[in-house]
Amino acid sequence: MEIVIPPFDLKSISPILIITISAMLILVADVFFRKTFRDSLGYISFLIVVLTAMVACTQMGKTVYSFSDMFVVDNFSVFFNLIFLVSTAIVILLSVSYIKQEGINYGEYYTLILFATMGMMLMAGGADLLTIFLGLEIMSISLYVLAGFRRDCVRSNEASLKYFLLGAFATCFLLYGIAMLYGTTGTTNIKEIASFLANNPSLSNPMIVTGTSLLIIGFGFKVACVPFHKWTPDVYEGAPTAITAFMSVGPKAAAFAAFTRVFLVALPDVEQKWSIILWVLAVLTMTVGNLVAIVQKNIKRMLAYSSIAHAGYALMAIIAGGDFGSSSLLFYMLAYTFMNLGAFAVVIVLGRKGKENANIEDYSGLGFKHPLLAVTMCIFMFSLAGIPPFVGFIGKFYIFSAAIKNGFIILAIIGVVNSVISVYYYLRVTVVMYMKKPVREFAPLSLSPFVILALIITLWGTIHLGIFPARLIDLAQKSTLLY
Amino acid sequence: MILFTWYLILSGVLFSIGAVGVLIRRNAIVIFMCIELMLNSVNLAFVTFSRQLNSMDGQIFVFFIMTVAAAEAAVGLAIIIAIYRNKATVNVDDINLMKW
Amino acid sequence: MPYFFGCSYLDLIGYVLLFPLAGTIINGLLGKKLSKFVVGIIGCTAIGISFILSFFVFIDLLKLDPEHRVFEIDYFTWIGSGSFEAIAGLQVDPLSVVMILVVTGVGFLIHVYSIGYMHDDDGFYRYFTYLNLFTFSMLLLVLANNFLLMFIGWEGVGLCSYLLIGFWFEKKSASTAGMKAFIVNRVGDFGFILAIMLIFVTFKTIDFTEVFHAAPEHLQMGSFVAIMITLLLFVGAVGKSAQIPLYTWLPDAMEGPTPVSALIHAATMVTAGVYMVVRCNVLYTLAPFSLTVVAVIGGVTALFAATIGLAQNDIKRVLAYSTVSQIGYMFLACGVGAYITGIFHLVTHAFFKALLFLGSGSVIHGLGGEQDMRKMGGLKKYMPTTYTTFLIGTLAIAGIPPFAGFFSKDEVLLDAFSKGSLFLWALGAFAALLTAFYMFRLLFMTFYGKSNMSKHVEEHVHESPMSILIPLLVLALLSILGGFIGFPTASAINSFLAPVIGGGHHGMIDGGDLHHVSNSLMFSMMGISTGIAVAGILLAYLMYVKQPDLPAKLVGKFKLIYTIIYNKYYVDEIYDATIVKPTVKTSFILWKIVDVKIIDGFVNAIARIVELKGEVLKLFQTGYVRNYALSILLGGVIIIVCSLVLL
Amino acid sequence: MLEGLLFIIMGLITIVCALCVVFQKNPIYSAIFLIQTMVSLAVLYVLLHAQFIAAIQVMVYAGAIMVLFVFVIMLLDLSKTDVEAGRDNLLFQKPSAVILGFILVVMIGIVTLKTVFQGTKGEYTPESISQIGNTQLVGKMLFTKYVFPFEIASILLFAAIIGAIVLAKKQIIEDKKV
Repeated sequence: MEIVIPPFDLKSISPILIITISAMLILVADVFFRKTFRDSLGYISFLIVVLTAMVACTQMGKTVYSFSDMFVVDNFSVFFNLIFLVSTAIVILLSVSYIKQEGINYGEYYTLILFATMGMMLMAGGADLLTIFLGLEIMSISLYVLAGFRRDCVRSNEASLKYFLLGAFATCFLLYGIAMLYGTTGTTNIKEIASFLANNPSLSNPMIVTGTSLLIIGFGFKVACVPFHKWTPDVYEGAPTAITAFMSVGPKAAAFAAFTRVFLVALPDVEQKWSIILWVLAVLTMTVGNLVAIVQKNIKRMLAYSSIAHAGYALMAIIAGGDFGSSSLLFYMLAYTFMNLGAFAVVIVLGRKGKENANIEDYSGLGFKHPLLAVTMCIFMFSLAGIPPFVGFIGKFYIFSAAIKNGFIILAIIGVVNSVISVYYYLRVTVVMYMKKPVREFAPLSLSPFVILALIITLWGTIHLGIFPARLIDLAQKSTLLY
Repeated sequence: MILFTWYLILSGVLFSIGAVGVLIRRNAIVIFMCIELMLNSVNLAFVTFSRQLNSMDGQIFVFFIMTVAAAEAAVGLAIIIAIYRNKATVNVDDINLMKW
Repeated sequence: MPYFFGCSYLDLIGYVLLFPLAGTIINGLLGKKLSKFVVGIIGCTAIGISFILSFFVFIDLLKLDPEHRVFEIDYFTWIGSGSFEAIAGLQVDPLSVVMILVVTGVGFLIHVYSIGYMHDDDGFYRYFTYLNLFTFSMLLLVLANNFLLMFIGWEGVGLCSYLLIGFWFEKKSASTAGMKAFIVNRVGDFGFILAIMLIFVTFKTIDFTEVFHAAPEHLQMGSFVAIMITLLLFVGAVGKSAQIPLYTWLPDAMEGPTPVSALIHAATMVTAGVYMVVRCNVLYTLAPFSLTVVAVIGGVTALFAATIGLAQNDIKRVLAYSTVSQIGYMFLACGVGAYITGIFHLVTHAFFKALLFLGSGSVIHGLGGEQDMRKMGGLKKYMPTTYTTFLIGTLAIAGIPPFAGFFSKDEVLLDAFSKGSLFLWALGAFAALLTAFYMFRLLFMTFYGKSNMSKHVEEHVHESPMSILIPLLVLALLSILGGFIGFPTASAINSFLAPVIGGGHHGMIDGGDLHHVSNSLMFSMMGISTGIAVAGILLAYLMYVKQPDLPAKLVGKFKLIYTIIYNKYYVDEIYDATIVKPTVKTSFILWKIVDVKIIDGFVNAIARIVELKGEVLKLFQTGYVRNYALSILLGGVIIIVCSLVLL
Repeated sequence: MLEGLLFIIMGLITIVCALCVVFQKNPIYSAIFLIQTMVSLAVLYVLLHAQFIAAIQVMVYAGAIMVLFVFVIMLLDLSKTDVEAGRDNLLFQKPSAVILGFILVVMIGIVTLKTVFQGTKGEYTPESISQIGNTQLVGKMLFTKYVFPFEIASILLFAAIIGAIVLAKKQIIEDKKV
């Protein structure tokens, strides 16, 4: 028997390669040259991510299937890769001083973050359910560990355990769904599933229907949509704040990338006829997220619920479907990356070792003590609430218009109502900052140059992309799966 | 051919047993074992489909699922050990500091 | 100015926006370190230059012939690719120029006034920052060339009003009022944004010129889409312009400093809704049903708010309800298709309402913060200038010729009668009577009669400083003369604004053009409205000036004459018992029950329900991992069952 | 026929063992029953002509992974303390779990029985597999078609090992230095 190993198309996976190899090198550097590299690991990984982003940019504009159709590079995956890399870069900047302050300054931290990023890139570029699954697992396993990275902290342990048990549980459903799709179509390749379904009506086949539902559970868990969302607030609260920031953005985008690819490419008729079920999920997700966020006292939990609500908006983009819908999803994910990471950056700046100061009341009077920081926070809150001229507004407007355009008017109305509700709790943060007397003295801020850079990047994204979104929208429209 | 259907039903039964186990057990390790049980049932489904379709892809998938299961086992057990060190319990009902 | 040679002022329209923004930035960043004097100068200069520029723009626009008085400057492609396009730019046409003149002009006076009024406040620089930002947003709203840009200004105005109303946040009522204003505004914005999306989906563009150009071909007269768009836009207008049922934030908003009330709640922000409806007149004309809704809501609000105004004792609250009522007039005019009349009333209202608010501010300032009218009285001799200007303002709002309010209100009523219906006219006319009554009640209670002030306050009463009085005098002058821009037979504003109405090229509706109305009708209507105003004033005079002290004096001295006089008053009493008392009672009931209990209660109830829902939903988050797994399984099973059943 | 009989026997054993995993109080027994389940599944894999999978099921799954479980249970000394003694404070958990599990079984059963399998058939019939050899075939596929996922899997394991070490390490050397 002759074995012909297919050619390794290294060019198409170059971003993944760079990330993986450098992750390993960082580990090596941490182990063997600890003294030399100890403080510059974060700096190095940041540069690596920037480099990777540059390499990823060069991949724009072509569609290449490689490794016997296991992996694909197209504009869609490149756009998502950029989202992941931006979020990873910002998170690394946020982490540098944070992990020192928390006493968890180990090289493994960066290695795992880079591995998680690599997993996300696999999810976005996976052209086979197997690749998507493996990517999801690499990402999840890294995150389980990162969530529990503060080993001496019970809350961190708890977050890690909850995330792990529920994540593994949800993965089983995902796998069962994949198995059912495999059993009925005879393949796990997305393109082949699509062509099989094009020839055989899938909706009459109960096993495909069930398999798809199971996939919804699996992906729904990762994007934290109701009723699979419950891990989110607990895990977000317990995890180290920098990791919470990471989890709220990157993995969510990755899950949406896989979700979109599977549903728009492999199961197009499902995407259309299932809109009613996704519709209900989206409405539930938005509403529950926003309503519960109102009564939260801890800002990390509040942001967790808000991220659930935002998942609802993004789900709306998938339901809207078509060119418009998927480009609005792309735009929104990037917009959300900037504004949400920015909000978490402020939370990190205000945190202390052993004292996170994460209760909203702790922000009382911030507007007088640290006016610049408070203004920054306000901008992120307004952007998250969808108030112009910030990027969140354009993103929401884009999604809602897509929904209206494709006939989901009621869904759009519910979305708008929800964004009205959401103003209430985002505004509360600003109210507390500007309209309450400080409850106690603020400790000096832990502002390192890295965090400042992160704040500048996120602010730039939030404001600049809000006022001049034209080019990004252009890019997003060129990056949809259905050109 | 009929037999394959029964293999699949067996897999479904195992999956449900595992799921129920996750819901009703309080020992984190046992919950994890129930998850392994669910993974096994998925494997059975894959192998059955693979045989039914005369294709090897399902078996390869099982191979990868086992790899993932091993990875998850390593991390999961490490997490359980970490939490046991801090709280001296593996009862998931006692591990609910964060709620509401 | 050589610098501007060869360059029309129209090209400089961007600077009208730039200066307030620059003022915001300078004051916001450096204000803490600058002295109050400098901060004030910066704030005022920014708006002052804007005003001067606007004025020159206005002159330049007049030089063009009427058909070409639309000028657009595009700055950059905001959103532009494929099917989704918007170019950010500014639009100068008669309508926006009138608006920027009002905004910067009145705004400038209020800025000057604020220097004196806010002088002792710690947040002086914060105040001027917000004030400039507010003006900037309002100008952006007015000058925008597309719906989305307008929406940015719209939100910015809402945001700044929240900051300004909650300015004295140490008072809990102030910060709640600010929050309330913002959230109620958001409810309105919800309609607005949906309308924009619908416009975008229907027309594939959100540019004003293109939308209005395409509208007659795209939309059937009275089609569902047209009605939906216009009604949703109107929801936005209702929120911003404080109409039924979203007006509750405005009276509460009186918690802010008085000049803020003058700026936000008289001259600028609340008029945004009217401006928007007029701007979209092409769309509204295509949806007669929506126009009816606009007219009825406007008319009913005018009357409703006026009735509530009768029962208020807080000087600023009376003015607040009168604002709601007057805005109702503007919508009434728009609703019957007399858009220009709506803008005319907007302009005159800006003058006299700013005057009244600033006057009341002067009173409050003089009395050391007292706002309850029952604790005032007899202030005429202490504050003569304030009194005179206030009197002018009151006469103007009551509609006594030749003050500004007379012309515009008369025209609103005339249009309501000739283009609308008797019912709408009756609403307006009755509201006019009430307006005259409660405004003079306010005047009499404050400036006439004997003093009800406490000793301590009475010792300190003083006339306000010049920085407060000068704006009052200017505004008083405008309130006297402002009406003549719309003088019935030779209406300057009419001919100036006419091209804006009906998209400028179709002329489907003849604006506020009065040619078809006979002169006799016009003059008789003038007579009637004057009569109504006078009646209201007399009634107030009887009740609040003559009645209170006369009986008490006479009863003791002459029994006989007392009886006669008593009998004379008996007429009054009947009058009182049959008309006045029931009205006042109704107004009280309206206020206490409809306003406070029902509408306000409703708004609060929604907030509470939302929070309660959150509290209840929160309980599902038990912290038990097994429970979470259960919800995953439950959700999964439901999804599978549903999908199997549905598909 | 023999195959059917074997399936019934092994299937029943599997189900019983699986139930024991769930309902045994002592975690060590649960673990042992899980091993038993896995071994009987391996028999079923052999019946399905998946010899390689059957082999690694026993070696990797039952042999390695489950030993890890047992090891941890011993390490934490959990068999002595019954963590689940005492009343379940989630009253509705058990009944609703059982009901949902039952619905799930019924649903999967119905779905399986109603489905007509018409998926694209592959080339690997039991006969052709036995010609080449199951293990050899798996090996070939892993290094041709599945070479990319195979490499990925190695990174996955690597990440897991790092993670496990980070979490379970008692004292990190760094701590001493600081």
